[in-house]
Amino acid sequence: MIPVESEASSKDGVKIIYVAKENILQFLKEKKDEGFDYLLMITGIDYKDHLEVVYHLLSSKSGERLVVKAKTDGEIDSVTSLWKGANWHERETWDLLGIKFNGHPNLKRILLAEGWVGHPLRKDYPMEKKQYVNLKEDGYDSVSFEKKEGY
Amino acid sequence: MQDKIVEVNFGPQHPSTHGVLRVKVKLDGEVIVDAQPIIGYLHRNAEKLSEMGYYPKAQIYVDRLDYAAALNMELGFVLSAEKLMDVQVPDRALWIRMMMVELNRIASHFIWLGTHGLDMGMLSPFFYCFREREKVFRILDEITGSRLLYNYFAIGGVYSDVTPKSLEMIKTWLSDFDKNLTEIENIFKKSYVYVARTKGTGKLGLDDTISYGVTGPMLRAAGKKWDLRKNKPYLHYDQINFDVPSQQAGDVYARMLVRIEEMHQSARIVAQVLDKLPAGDFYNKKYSKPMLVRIKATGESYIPTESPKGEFGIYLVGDGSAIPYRFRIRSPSFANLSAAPAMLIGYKIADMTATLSSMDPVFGEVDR
Amino acid sequence: MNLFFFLMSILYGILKFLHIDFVPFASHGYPIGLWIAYLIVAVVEVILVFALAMLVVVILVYVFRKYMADVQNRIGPNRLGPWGSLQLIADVFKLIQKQDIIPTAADKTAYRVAPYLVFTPVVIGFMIIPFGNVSLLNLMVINFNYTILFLVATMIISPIGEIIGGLASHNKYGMLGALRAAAQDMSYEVPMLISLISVIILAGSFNAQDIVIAQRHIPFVVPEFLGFIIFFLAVLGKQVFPPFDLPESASELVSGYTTEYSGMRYGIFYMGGFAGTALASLVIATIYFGGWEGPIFPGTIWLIIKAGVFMLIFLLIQVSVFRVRVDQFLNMGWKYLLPLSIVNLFISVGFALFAGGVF
Amino acid sequence: MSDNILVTTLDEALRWGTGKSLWPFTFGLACCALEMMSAMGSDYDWARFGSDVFRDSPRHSDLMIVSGTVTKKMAPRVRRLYDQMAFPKFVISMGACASAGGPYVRGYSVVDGVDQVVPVDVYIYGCPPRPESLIKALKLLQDRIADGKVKH
Repeated sequence: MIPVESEASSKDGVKIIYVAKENILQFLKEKKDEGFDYLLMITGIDYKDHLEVVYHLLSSKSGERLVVKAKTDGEIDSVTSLWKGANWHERETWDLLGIKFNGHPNLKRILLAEGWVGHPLRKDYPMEKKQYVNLKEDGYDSVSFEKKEGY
Repeated sequence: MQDKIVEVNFGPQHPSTHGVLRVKVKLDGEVIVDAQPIIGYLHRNAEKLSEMGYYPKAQIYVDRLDYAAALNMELGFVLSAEKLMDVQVPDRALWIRMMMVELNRIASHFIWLGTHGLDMGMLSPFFYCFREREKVFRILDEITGSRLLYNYFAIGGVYSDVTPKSLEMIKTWLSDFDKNLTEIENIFKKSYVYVARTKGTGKLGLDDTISYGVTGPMLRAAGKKWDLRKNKPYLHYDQINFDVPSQQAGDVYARMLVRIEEMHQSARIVAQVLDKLPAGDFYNKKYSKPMLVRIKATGESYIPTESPKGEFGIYLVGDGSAIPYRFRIRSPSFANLSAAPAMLIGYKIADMTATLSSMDPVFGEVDR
Repeated sequence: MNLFFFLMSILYGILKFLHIDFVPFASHGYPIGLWIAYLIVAVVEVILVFALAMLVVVILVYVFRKYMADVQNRIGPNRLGPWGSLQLIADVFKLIQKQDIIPTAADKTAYRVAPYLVFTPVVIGFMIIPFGNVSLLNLMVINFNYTILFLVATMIISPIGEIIGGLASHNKYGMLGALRAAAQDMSYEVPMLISLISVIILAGSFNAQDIVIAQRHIPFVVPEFLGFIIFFLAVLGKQVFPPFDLPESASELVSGYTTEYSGMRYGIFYMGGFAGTALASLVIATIYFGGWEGPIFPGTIWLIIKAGVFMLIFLLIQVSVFRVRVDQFLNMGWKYLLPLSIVNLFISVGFALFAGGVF
Repeated sequence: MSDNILVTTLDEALRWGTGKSLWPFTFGLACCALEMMSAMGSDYDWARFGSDVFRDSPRHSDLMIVSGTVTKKMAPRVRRLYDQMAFPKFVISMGACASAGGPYVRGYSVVDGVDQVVPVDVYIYGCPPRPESLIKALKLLQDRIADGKVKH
């Protein structure tokens, strides 16, 4: 058994479990074996002093739901080995929140262009600093801070 | 041997990608050996913008997620927000919401059916579907005052009551809806070419479906009878009779059957709501809009709803202010689309268009 | 367009030179002055046939748009001219002034020639159709003993234009479209030819006019029903018509081999498709439904009626079928149509041997 | 225009042709694309104005309807598609997002107005505009082309 740091409940009555970030892969594996076979989403929350990764689980047998949270400072183990669907969710969390998933097969930006500076869902992301995407000759994106040809 | 493999980019502008999907496909002749969907061409920062304004303000961004079924999106948001802010909703509003959501589900599936026909190489069903969809839109237009994006559900009720005229419209529309839909679905079901092309195409087994987090009609087509309206009823779905269609095959044909049966069932739900619609307030008078922007909320909530594409919900985290601290959208199309490589590799180019359209991705929701 | 007329004249000159005779004035050993007169008449006839083809295309495009709109509960073009009949004129006016983009990576000569290769053979095909038999004058531009072979030869050229166009434009969609066109062409030509041979056996002639005359009692569709079905499907496949429009299928390969073409070059492809449909209907009416044979009305009207019915059937098919997948399509060609066409050949030989006198 | 086509100059005839036969490009971006499809559909049927041939390749089409939000990632692609179209070509910017960024204008990944990327001939307001607005815009564009006010 993996130790649970603390438990809480959300407003809609779903149990929230806090786990240490080192144990997250083991803990989720246990939960998956217990019947939580669905990974609905992975997301992150930026609490300014630390980041939190949130996993929403669902058991398709009983319909039970579970929220697993882990505090991190920007790095956590990837769960792509447990759920194939975790791939895109982790990429998105990396893209928008800058949480690095160790062991992810293809941790690249997914929604924003390759080469984007910063992670926009962080609370300290400078919104007034505009970035522009341009197309390079080979068809890949390049990001710059000033308008270039084409704009 | 390397020369035989051709890399083709389908999209971001391609007639059958339903928006701005780009699929990087490696082809060996006509056969797909590798397919990687590339998304993000419609990333409109809905989450960031929602975290910048008051709770009710986020609704305009929620509206524009799955623009084909905007009311379903709004429902996910208002349910979650009401839970977080402890807002009570009058009974009539709940019933109205249910009816509107089902109407919009039908409209959304009509878009899917029409464009699916287009992708399979036939133009006419597109027009028939849009003709039928316009009939739904006239009703929605009458009730909400808008055609596509409604901003109709409010935290604490709905913005306007259904009028007697609109109820009449729904009744006349219902009287021949099933007949019209059967006419259109027979174009598909009775076409030898369509059946031959779609049976066994784009297969996704149940294990893969669950592993990818695929929900909605695609899950039901893969053999699991899972519908949140039945399994975890919200609104008043537990007081209504309807069936959850499911198929075993998990291919494009099964998805077509499931979606079409869902449309019939939605019409059934609308008919029952018409009978059971209670009198009373449609809006909680305590929470007018100026009030709502003052409500401070803490904690977190996530109410899953069954949108036309699958499980949709909004994960709200409040920090004790009137602005959501974290606003995460669980979009079904995003998860469904991530399963695309598993459905495409090994099939032919022609199957790709069939499979992609059978997933029914809407890019406002995938890219958010 | 000049290039087109030029090519047509040269071709006609070659025909003359090979003593492939020119119908109304067939004679040998004529003086040079007469030769020039023939050439002038030939050019006039070519222009007439070209005008006819264009007229048919214009009518067909208009009917197609209106018919499709009607099937789809729409109105269709109705702003220009009476009932929108001038719409195609506006389209042509627009197309001729569109910029003619030639991609830098394209093979320029082949890219330029390809649309004409699609359109020209269709117009040449129009010359072989016997449009009627008014007293002594045959309404037929080319008439010699092997017109059906000549027709087949021209029909084979237009897919080559599609292939060249697709490959020359140096575009991946174009290339895929060209490959599909090649596969489609190969697998449907053979059944088409074999079912055509059955007709030739029954008629005992390679001449289109003789084939029409041979059907004066019973049209060939009666003994050759199987062959007619095969020929119909094969023509559908060869003319890149739905449900077999794989090389230019919009939802898969953007526009296939025409993807890179713009302006009038694309317009020629577009019109070539419709002209091909018209030609296919005329050919079917000629070799299976007795061409201009028919009571009361003049022959030309009969031919127009028969071909018109087939044009409408082609349009009806276009608005009411799903597209076939490539492998299914090729399977149909090789596994069903080819064996069936050979069976049909034997049937026809049987007819010719034992009931030859009837036809 | 159709009444006196025979007596006008060639130039006017060509303009008439261009204006009355605008083949739109099948180019859907976001929400507005659905309203664009509705305008195609049976109820609104803008084939009446000669725009029934929706072309899938940019080379064949004359009219680009920017239907929806243009994101930073998509903007260079929109430009490229515009460049691929053959002259004369026209652009309708449909809806608030395409015209000025719409509700997303404060965000980080949305271009505030497609006119930064491609030249626009007609703007339509609305979020999304109703199909009637799109037909109005089409008529407006046709009239302007016929009057020679649009030069491309």
